Order: sequence, then C-alpha cells, then structure tokens
Amino acid sequence: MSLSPSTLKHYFTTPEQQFDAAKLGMWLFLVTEILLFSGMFVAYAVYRAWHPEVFAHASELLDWRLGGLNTVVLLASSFTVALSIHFVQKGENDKVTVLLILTLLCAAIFMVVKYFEYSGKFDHGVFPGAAFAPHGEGGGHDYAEYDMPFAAQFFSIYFVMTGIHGVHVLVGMGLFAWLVTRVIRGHFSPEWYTPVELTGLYWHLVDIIWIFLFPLLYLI
Amino acid sequence: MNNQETLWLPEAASTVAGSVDALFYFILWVSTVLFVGVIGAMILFAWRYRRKSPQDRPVPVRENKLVEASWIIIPCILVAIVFVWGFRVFLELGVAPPNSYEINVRARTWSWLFEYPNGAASTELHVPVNRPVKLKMSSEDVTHSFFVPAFRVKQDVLQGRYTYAWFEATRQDTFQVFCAEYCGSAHSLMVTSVVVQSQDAFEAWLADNVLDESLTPAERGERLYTQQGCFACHSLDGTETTGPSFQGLAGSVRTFTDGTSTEADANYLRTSIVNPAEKIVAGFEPLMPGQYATTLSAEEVDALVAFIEEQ
Amino acid sequence: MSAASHSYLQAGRGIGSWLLTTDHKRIGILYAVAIATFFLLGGILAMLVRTELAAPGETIIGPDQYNQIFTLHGVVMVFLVIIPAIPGILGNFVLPIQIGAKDVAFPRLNLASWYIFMAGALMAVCGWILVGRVDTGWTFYTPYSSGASNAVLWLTSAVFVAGFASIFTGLNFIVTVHKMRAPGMTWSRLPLFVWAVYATAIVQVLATPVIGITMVLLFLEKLLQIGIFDPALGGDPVLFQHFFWFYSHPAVYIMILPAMGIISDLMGTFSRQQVSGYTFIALSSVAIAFLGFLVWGHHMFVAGQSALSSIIFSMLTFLIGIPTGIKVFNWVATMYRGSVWLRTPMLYALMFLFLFTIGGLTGIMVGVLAVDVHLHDTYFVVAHFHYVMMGGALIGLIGGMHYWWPKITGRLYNETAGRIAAILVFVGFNLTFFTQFILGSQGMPRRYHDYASFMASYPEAAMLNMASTAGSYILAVGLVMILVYCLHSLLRGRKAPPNPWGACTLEWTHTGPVPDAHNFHETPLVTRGPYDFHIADDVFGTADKDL
Amino acid sequence: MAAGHHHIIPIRTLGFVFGVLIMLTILTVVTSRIDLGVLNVPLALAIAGGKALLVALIFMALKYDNPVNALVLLLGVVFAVVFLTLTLTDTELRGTLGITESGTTILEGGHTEEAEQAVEMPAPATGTLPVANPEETFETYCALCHNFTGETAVGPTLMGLGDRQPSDSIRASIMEPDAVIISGYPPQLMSTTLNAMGFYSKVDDASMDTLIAWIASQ
Repeated sequence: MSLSPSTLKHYFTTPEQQFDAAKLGMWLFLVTEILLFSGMFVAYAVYRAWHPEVFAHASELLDWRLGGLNTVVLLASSFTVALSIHFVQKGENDKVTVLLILTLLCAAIFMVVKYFEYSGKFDHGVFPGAAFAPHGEGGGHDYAEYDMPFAAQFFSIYFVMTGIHGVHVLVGMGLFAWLVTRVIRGHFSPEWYTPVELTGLYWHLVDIIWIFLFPLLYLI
Repeated sequence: MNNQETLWLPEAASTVAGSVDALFYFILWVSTVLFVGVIGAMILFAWRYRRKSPQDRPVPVRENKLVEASWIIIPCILVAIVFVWGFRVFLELGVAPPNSYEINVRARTWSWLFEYPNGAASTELHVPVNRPVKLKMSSEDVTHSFFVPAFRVKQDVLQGRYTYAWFEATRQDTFQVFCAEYCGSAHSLMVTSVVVQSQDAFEAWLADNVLDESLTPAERGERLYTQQGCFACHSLDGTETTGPSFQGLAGSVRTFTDGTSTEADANYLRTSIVNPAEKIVAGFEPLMPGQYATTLSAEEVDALVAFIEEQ
Repeated sequence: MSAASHSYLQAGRGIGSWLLTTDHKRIGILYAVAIATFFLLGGILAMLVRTELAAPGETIIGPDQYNQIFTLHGVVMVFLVIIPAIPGILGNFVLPIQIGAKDVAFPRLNLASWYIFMAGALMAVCGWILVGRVDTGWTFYTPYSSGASNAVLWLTSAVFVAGFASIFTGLNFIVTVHKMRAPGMTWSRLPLFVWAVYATAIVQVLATPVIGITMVLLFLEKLLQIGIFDPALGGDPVLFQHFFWFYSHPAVYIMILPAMGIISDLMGTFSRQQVSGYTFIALSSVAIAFLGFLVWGHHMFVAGQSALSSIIFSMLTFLIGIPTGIKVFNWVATMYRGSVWLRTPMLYALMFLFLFTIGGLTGIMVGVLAVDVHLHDTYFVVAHFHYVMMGGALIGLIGGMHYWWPKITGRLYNETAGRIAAILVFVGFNLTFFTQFILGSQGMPRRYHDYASFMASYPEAAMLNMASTAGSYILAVGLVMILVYCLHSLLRGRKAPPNPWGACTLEWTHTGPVPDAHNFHETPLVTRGPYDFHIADDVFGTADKDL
Repeated sequence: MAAGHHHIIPIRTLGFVFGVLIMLTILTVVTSRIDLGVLNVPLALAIAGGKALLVALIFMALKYDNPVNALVLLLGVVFAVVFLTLTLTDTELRGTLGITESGTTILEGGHTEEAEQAVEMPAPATGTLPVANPEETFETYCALCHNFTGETAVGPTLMGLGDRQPSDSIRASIMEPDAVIISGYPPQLMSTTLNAMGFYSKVDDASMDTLIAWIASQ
C-alpha cells in the first residue's frame, strides 16, 4: 500500500519511518513539557516542605469537589481521545469526529469550571503575588483567616501551575478543533493519521500533569 | 606559615589560609605536570609523525589496554585525593570554634556595617589577633558576598537569612574586604578594611567606638558619613563617582537636570538628604535611596549637614 | 559528475529562496550569518569591557554603562552565540550528510527554529535599544534582577523564546540520528561529531525547558511579586540559583560537547588515523551529557546552600572530570604513529587541546570545595570559563569552520593567512586570559568596573590588566583577519576539490565539491567506519594534491 | 505499511482502564478525607503515579510501542526527580557546620533562621494616643510615608486600603510591618521608625481601632 506523494516526504524512505520519526519527535517534546512543569513542582515541594501547616491550611480553600469534577472530566476526555485513535485506525471516521467533538466539549467544561474557581478566588482577594489580600466570607470559609505569611506563596504556585496547565488545555482545544475540520474533510485514513496520534499523546500528557496537580493542590 | 605574597596567592594571614594554600599548590603542581605531559606529547607527536608526503599510509595502532587503563586509574586516584583533601579543609573553613568572638555584619548597597557585642558599630571591621572571630551576616537588600583574600574567606550575604563565616587572623595588619557578589552600580566600590589589632588595642578601640554624646555635630556627621555608607557614592576628595563629591559642595552653585540652579546652602543640603529625588544635579542619576527622612533623626541630619559644610 | 549544476547553492535564487528554505544546509548558513553578526556584537562589547579595564578608575565608560555592557556581552555570547553556534551552523550543515540522510527529520521545524532564534535575538537586542538596558549580569540573580528595571522582563522573555529554538534543534537532531541513518550506518559507524551533537541534543531537550520556567517565574516575580525568589516577599534567592544553574550548567555541555566532536573528527582526519578509543569517546559524550545534570550546585559553594549539597555536588563534579580527561588523552594518542598534517584546521585542533586542558585543569581547582571558597567570583573563574567557552567551544567552532569551509562554499581559503591568524588568536587569547588567572587567585573580584581598591593590596593588578587588554586587541586582530580572508575566499578563492583533506566521512566521499540540494545522487551504502583510513584508499586520490 | 503495523487497542481494554482511573480518583479523594499522618502525601502521590502509569502505558500505548519512546519518557521523569532531590538536599538541610560533643556535624538547624530575624514584637503599653482624634495620630506617625492620594511615597499609598484589606490585616501591617513587605519598599524601616517615635509604647486597643477605622474610611 502506498501513500500519496503529499504525505510521504521525499527525505523519508518508508511511511513507517516517517510515522516513527514524528512520534519520537512528539515524545521528546512531551519530555520538555515534563521538565517545564518540573520547575513548578520543585518550587511547590520546597515551599511545602518549609511551611507544611500553611500549605495544608491554604489548600482547604480550594474546593476538592470542583477539582475532582475536573479530574473526571479530563480522564473522560483522555478516554475519548484514546477511542478516537482506535476508530481512526479502523477507518471509522464518523465516530472519530464525534469522539473528538466530545473531547473538545470535556476540555471546555474543564475551562468553565476553572473559570468559576478562579473568579470565586478573585472575588475574595485571593490573587497571585503582592495583590494577595483575602477578605470576606463564602463557601463556609472566612477568607481573612487565610491571610497568613506564606499563604501567598501557596496561591502564587497554585495560580502559576494551574494557569500554565490551563494554557495547555486551551492549546489542546485549538488542536482538536483543527483536527475535527480535517477529519470531516477526509484527510485521515488507517494509513495516515499522524496528527491525531500526536495530538492524542499531547492531550494525555496534559491529563497526566493534572493527575498530579489535583492531589497536590486540592487534597493534601 | 607562609606570609609571603607569591605569584599566585596573596599573603596569608589566617589560620586556615595555610591549609587552603597547601591544597592550591598541590593541585597547581599536579596540573602543571599533567599539562606539560599532555602538551609535550602532543608537540612531540605532531613533530615526530608529521606528514612527509601525501602518500603516507600510517598503519593502524593496536590499542594498548595497559596505557588506557593507566590513564583512567591515575586521574581517578588524583581526583579522589583532591576531593577528600578539599572536603577536610572545607570543614575547617566551615566550623567556627565554639569560643569564637561574634560580630554582626550588615551588608547593603554599597557599604558594610559591623556591630560588636558591646554596642559599638563601625564600617571598618576591627578584630583581635589570634582569636577566632565568627561573623553573623545578613543583607538589607540584594545579595552581597564577604571576601577577604588574605584570610581565604568568602561567603555570600543574603537578605532574610543569616549566613556565617569565621577566621582567626594571625598577623596585626590591615587587610582588604571586598564584595564578591555583583550588587549594582558601585559594586567595585563596596570595599572596606579589616584591621587586626592586639587584644588590648582592640578593646580600647571598642570602648572608644561606643556612641557617645561628647562629639561636635560635625564629628558626629563624619561618623554617620561612614556608618550610613554615604562614602560609597560621595567622595571627600572631589572625585565624582555615583553621586557628587562633598568637597567644596557647600556654598557652590548647583545646576539641576531641569536646567534650574541654586546655591547649596544648608537648606538645600537638608532637602537633598531627606528628599533626594526632588532635585537631581545635572550629570547624575536619581539613585540615592529615599528613606533617610525616616531613618535619620533630625539631629543626625543636622550633624551630616554640619559635616558636609566643613568639606 | 556534473555536481556543480545541482549544487545546493544554485538550487534557488534570490533572498526568498534562502529565507523560506527547508534545506538543512541553507539553514546552517542562515545560522552562520546570524551568529557571526552576534559574535561581532559580543566581541565589540568585550573590547569595551577590556578597554575600560585597561587602567584603574573610570577610563572610557561609567559604572552603570560598564555593568550594562558586560551583561549584554554575557547574554549575547552565551545565548546567541556559543549555545546555538555549533549545532546551528555545523550540526545543521554536516550532521544529516554525515549519516547519509537527505535532510533532517523535520525540515520545516528546522526553519522555524531559526526564526524563533532570530525572534529571541531581536527581542534581546531591540529591547536593549527601545525598552531599556539591563545590568543584572547574564545570571539574572534575584533579588537584584527582580528589583531592577523593567527591561529585565524583555530580556528574560528573549531568553525564553531563544530557548525554544534550542529545544527544537535538539529534538530534530535526536530524531534524525535515530530514524534517518543510511543503510549500513550503524551506531558504531557514526562519526564522533554526530555522537557529540546527539549527546548535545539530549541536553538541549532535557535542560532548556527549565530555563524556560525559570524565566517565566522571574517574569511573574517582577510583574506580580509572587514571592518565590525575592527574599523581601518571603522567597528564596538561593532557590533561584538552583533553577538557573540546573539549566546553565548543562548548557556548558551544550557549548563544549559539539566542539569535542569537531576535534575528534579533525584529529582522525589530519592524523589519517583511527581515532583512539572511539567507543569511549562516543559513549563518554553521552555520559557527560547525563552527568552534566548532576553538578550544578558547584556554582553555589559560597551561595548559602547546605554544606551537604556542596559536598555532594563537589564529588559529582569530579566524576565528570574523568571522562573529559580521558578524551584529551585519546586525542593526543590519535596522533601517535599517524601522519599528522598541520593545516589550519589541525592547528586549531591542537590549540583546542592546549587551551581546553588549561580550562579543564583549572576546572578541577574551582571544583575543590575549600579552594573554590577563595577563587569563587574572582577573575580566576572568569579566566577558567573563557578558557573552556572560548578556548574550547569557539576555537572548536573556528577549527570546524576551516575544516568544512571548502564543502560549504566550494572554495579554498589562503592557507598562509589562516596560519598567521591562528598564531595571533593563540597568542592574544593566552595573553588576555592567563593574566586573569593570576589576578583572580590574588583575589580580584569579577564584575568590577574599577579595580583601584584592589590595587591597594596588589599593585601589579594595573600591569596585568593592561597586559590582558593588550592581549584582547591581538585576539581581535586575529579574529578580524579570519573574517577578511574568508570573505576573500568567498569572492576570489580557488575552487575546492570534493575531498581536499582526504577525509573518510560521507560528506567528503559521497558528495560533489558542494553537496547537491538533496545531498546525494543516490542513498549511500555505508561499508566502513568514519576513520577507517587503512581500508579507504579511494579517499587519498583527491587529497592534498595541489593544495 | 498498513494499519497492521500499528497495534489497535481494543475498546474493552480502553474502557477497563478508564474505569480503573475513575476508581483511583475516588480512592484518592476518600483517603485524603482521612488523616493518615505521614502517609497522606506518599499515598496520594502513589495513587497519582499509578494513574499516570496507566495513562502512559495504555492510552499513550507505550506498552505496545517502540521501547525508545518509553526510554525518552523515563529520562524526562528521572531528570525531573534529580532536579527535585538535589534541590531538596539544599533547602531541607540548610544550616551551618557545627561542632558538637560527638564531633563535627554537617548540619545544624533547618530553615528556621528567618524566625530569628523577624523583628521582635514591642511590648504592649498603656495608651496615651488620642482615642478621639485618629487624624492627629496619622499626621504625627504615618503621614511622613503614607498618603491617600495614590502617589508612591516612602511607603505604599493607602488609597482605597479599606476596600482591599480587612481591618485585621491592616492591624497586622501596623503592628508587625515586616511580616509582609511589598516589593520595592525597604524592610524594617517602618518598625524602626515607629519604635523610635515611641508609637508602640503609646498605642492601645481603643486608639488602634479608631485609627484603623479612620484609615479604612479614607
């Protein structure tokens, strides 16, 4: 079976070689993402180890129900992506379209929940950095109680970590939207579906990062 | 003990300097031998086996396992020696004897302040000879580094944390203290001296430097000039550095960046201390910190003005 | 073979065919032009620094300008010259041909890397002109940097952006080496330059993201005061140093490893001899790449990190010294009973050995805990890293450029001029930097605008600094001379034969004087190792006949 | 080439993994509601690690893939862990080398020295500040550095402070100025100045309340 000349680049000898190269490249890129986040995990670990009580206390302000909901939503989106690859390998592109749209929907739910979480914090003066000045009451919390030294560090780290993660979710949404248009135009086949595979890998990594963020920020 | 300045190292004037120097010279000589060996072989081969004709066909050399093993094992042994030796001297450098005399060090851009247990304070470090001295150091702003080459002592000084250094001076003399961590405009002027004195002279000096009320305002101003670090930016000899020199300042006509000018009377001098950003003399940057309105008392400002007027 | 008509240089005309090219060779040349420009800029800044230091007191520039200039010198030389230079120029040009590939695995990404690099570079330079000058030093230590002018935001963004170029280049090379090797090109037949660039690529991919996040956090520290690095807000300045050096120490290996690869190739070719300890040199490149991640704390022995950390980092530092030392022994051993041809590239290889050995041995000195306490942050360190970065990485690059110049341009340069320039560079370099070892061990702190205070205890400082400045002028003359005869060679140089040095690797044996647009007429079948001169009589035919 | 070269993971496997991931999520939430002491963090991390491994092996198909890809991922994780561990050997074990009776110890104390440097709280004293006239108190003690006009002065402006901060934190900022210092302002300046002016020895709860209320109302 051969590919159209437009998908097999002249500098590769076989489509297999081209696919493997793209995939290895993607894995290397994912590793750079892991190391990018590792800096924030190190900052988190250092400050948590220095001020364990403050971090434990401050994390109570984050709603584990919303965090848990978002975890489930992201896991579900990972599942739909994995399924979409299953079906693209079988050539059932209608199902792929539906699954990718479902994924996009999950990602959108994730961002909406995040929006409510962020705005709920901002309303009570929980900002990253110098603007941190918690006040008022809500959700069973007396926010002023959280105005203690180094609570600002917890929320700075929280906002930076979830913020950068959120940017990755947004990028992923853009990629899925682009994929949907390409599936509809019939660009993919069991012989060539590299963009779906690579975007899937990216999305799973975004999921894995959240799998760690959830317990570290919301639970413990 | 080696007190002689050499090509490589400055004179050694502390108890640990000897240990550091011995290690330094050990590495230097081993390195020299290795360097001469490697480069000697390189030059020898380059000459001995130079290409004589384009038709040269060298025969492949069989690898000699013994030679290869030796150039793995010998460096391993050497670095093991050097590491363990360096580690032991590092402990010596890091552990202050329990009976050390403790001095507080405060660093700020761009001056040092040393505070002694009896309440004396100075910008030059005075220490007794042959007695371990422990420095408890902190910075009021950016990171600095306390460095006395003659003592082989260096330690960064941080804001929000104490760091420590210790030394035992072995010779009565004056040595230089540098700031070794880059800290801005006048980094290279953040220099002071450490004066090593006999125990008696040191105690006499300590007693003298407890703040007392008997000084004239200008004398108090002179002390503030050093204690507050004014000297870092304002010279007394006419050299223009970060800020204008105090020499002949009082009474002269000052021209400002906005083009206006005025005569430097006492009121002008006072304003320039408590609100330095108000008028900037042409040719200078607005760099002077603005906190003196609150950190200096009214009397202290008066004393400084009196001191500047005398220059 | 009518190769000239298919040469990659003639594959397209006009500026557009260069700026939109995906040909790895042309991208290599784009890097070469850009980096040469930045090197010139960095060099001019270095001359300003040295001129200011020619005499104590204020000579030509004030303290603030001095601080801004050495900062820009550091940023330009580190991020815009040495880190991208060898992978960007020679890695791009040579690596795919050396493994028998038609191009890198992701040619468009390769071009994108160059644009990202240029975007970062322009942000740094334009920010300097339009936004404001930064005087933090290239290390951006907090809290000085978080309190400094807002131009720091621009510069950290520039470093962040340029970092991505480095990541994408590294990623591209790793995939290329893994997936694009020609038939018969086994791992044990890879030229040592390929091994070195491959090891470098691993470091680029693993370390660079961390400088990215460091710059993001520093940016937020300034913008929002998030209190991670600024002690006034409860942050920790030493933590910043950990973040910074977790990248910047491995970055040293990004700079030096590819130069080591070039030296290996030069030693083999110009000795016409199997490179001694091939396997060791190949694997030690990878080992050094990994070990390079474990030693960053040796920049922080006096910074206020825990004593235990200092001890661990010092020990690991020596682990990395050993493979480095063995490489040096192997290079020297390669000449043993070879046929050593002292052409300009080989002169640079020998110069590299001389300078890098000094750089390495003084590295042992500053790696020793107790001795480093005295030497840290003095001119000794300045001299040490210039011996490694310039004496190692840049001399390696210059040697490599001379070696591959005929392949890149199809022309020869004037050998006599090349040798004279090499001597000037050698003399100038040692005069500039060896004096600084003495200044440093005598205690002269680095980043000093004015050493008048230091002269109070060491009057010879004036003479040594003057000598160092004089050396830098000689060095500059040597470097300018190289530029001049290279330009002359471009315009008037004699046509080069396909394999002027009698080398054994594919770029010399399987391409025309200038490679084709797609490198090879047909995919090469590799049947021998990169330095198997004893079974490669074919390569001697064209070698040094009429050079 | 063809689809045959790529392993197609059965829907059942994917569904099973998804189910396990949801179960593990519930498990980590449930266990986090129970206090297990020192086990809290390791358990949460272990569960997260298990989930991540499942995603990597099955969803990302590493189990069926070229081992080089798995090696790449492993390298990334290993170096992230190296970064974390070696940094923690510093931050967790800071202190000075010290001599004890049992010989030289490498370490002494942890990251506790910040506390030493905190400015001591001045002893509470009898109030002589005018309770009825907070404006006068402000003029005497505060106006040198703070204003309500929004301009940057020696200290930060207090314009709109009442809307931004509750009275408790305004109180804390006055009584313990060095606990939180806004970047760009000199630490210890306010505590030293107020001490020198005798503010802390004159203030009492009543005058403090009126002062804070007055500041918040501006």
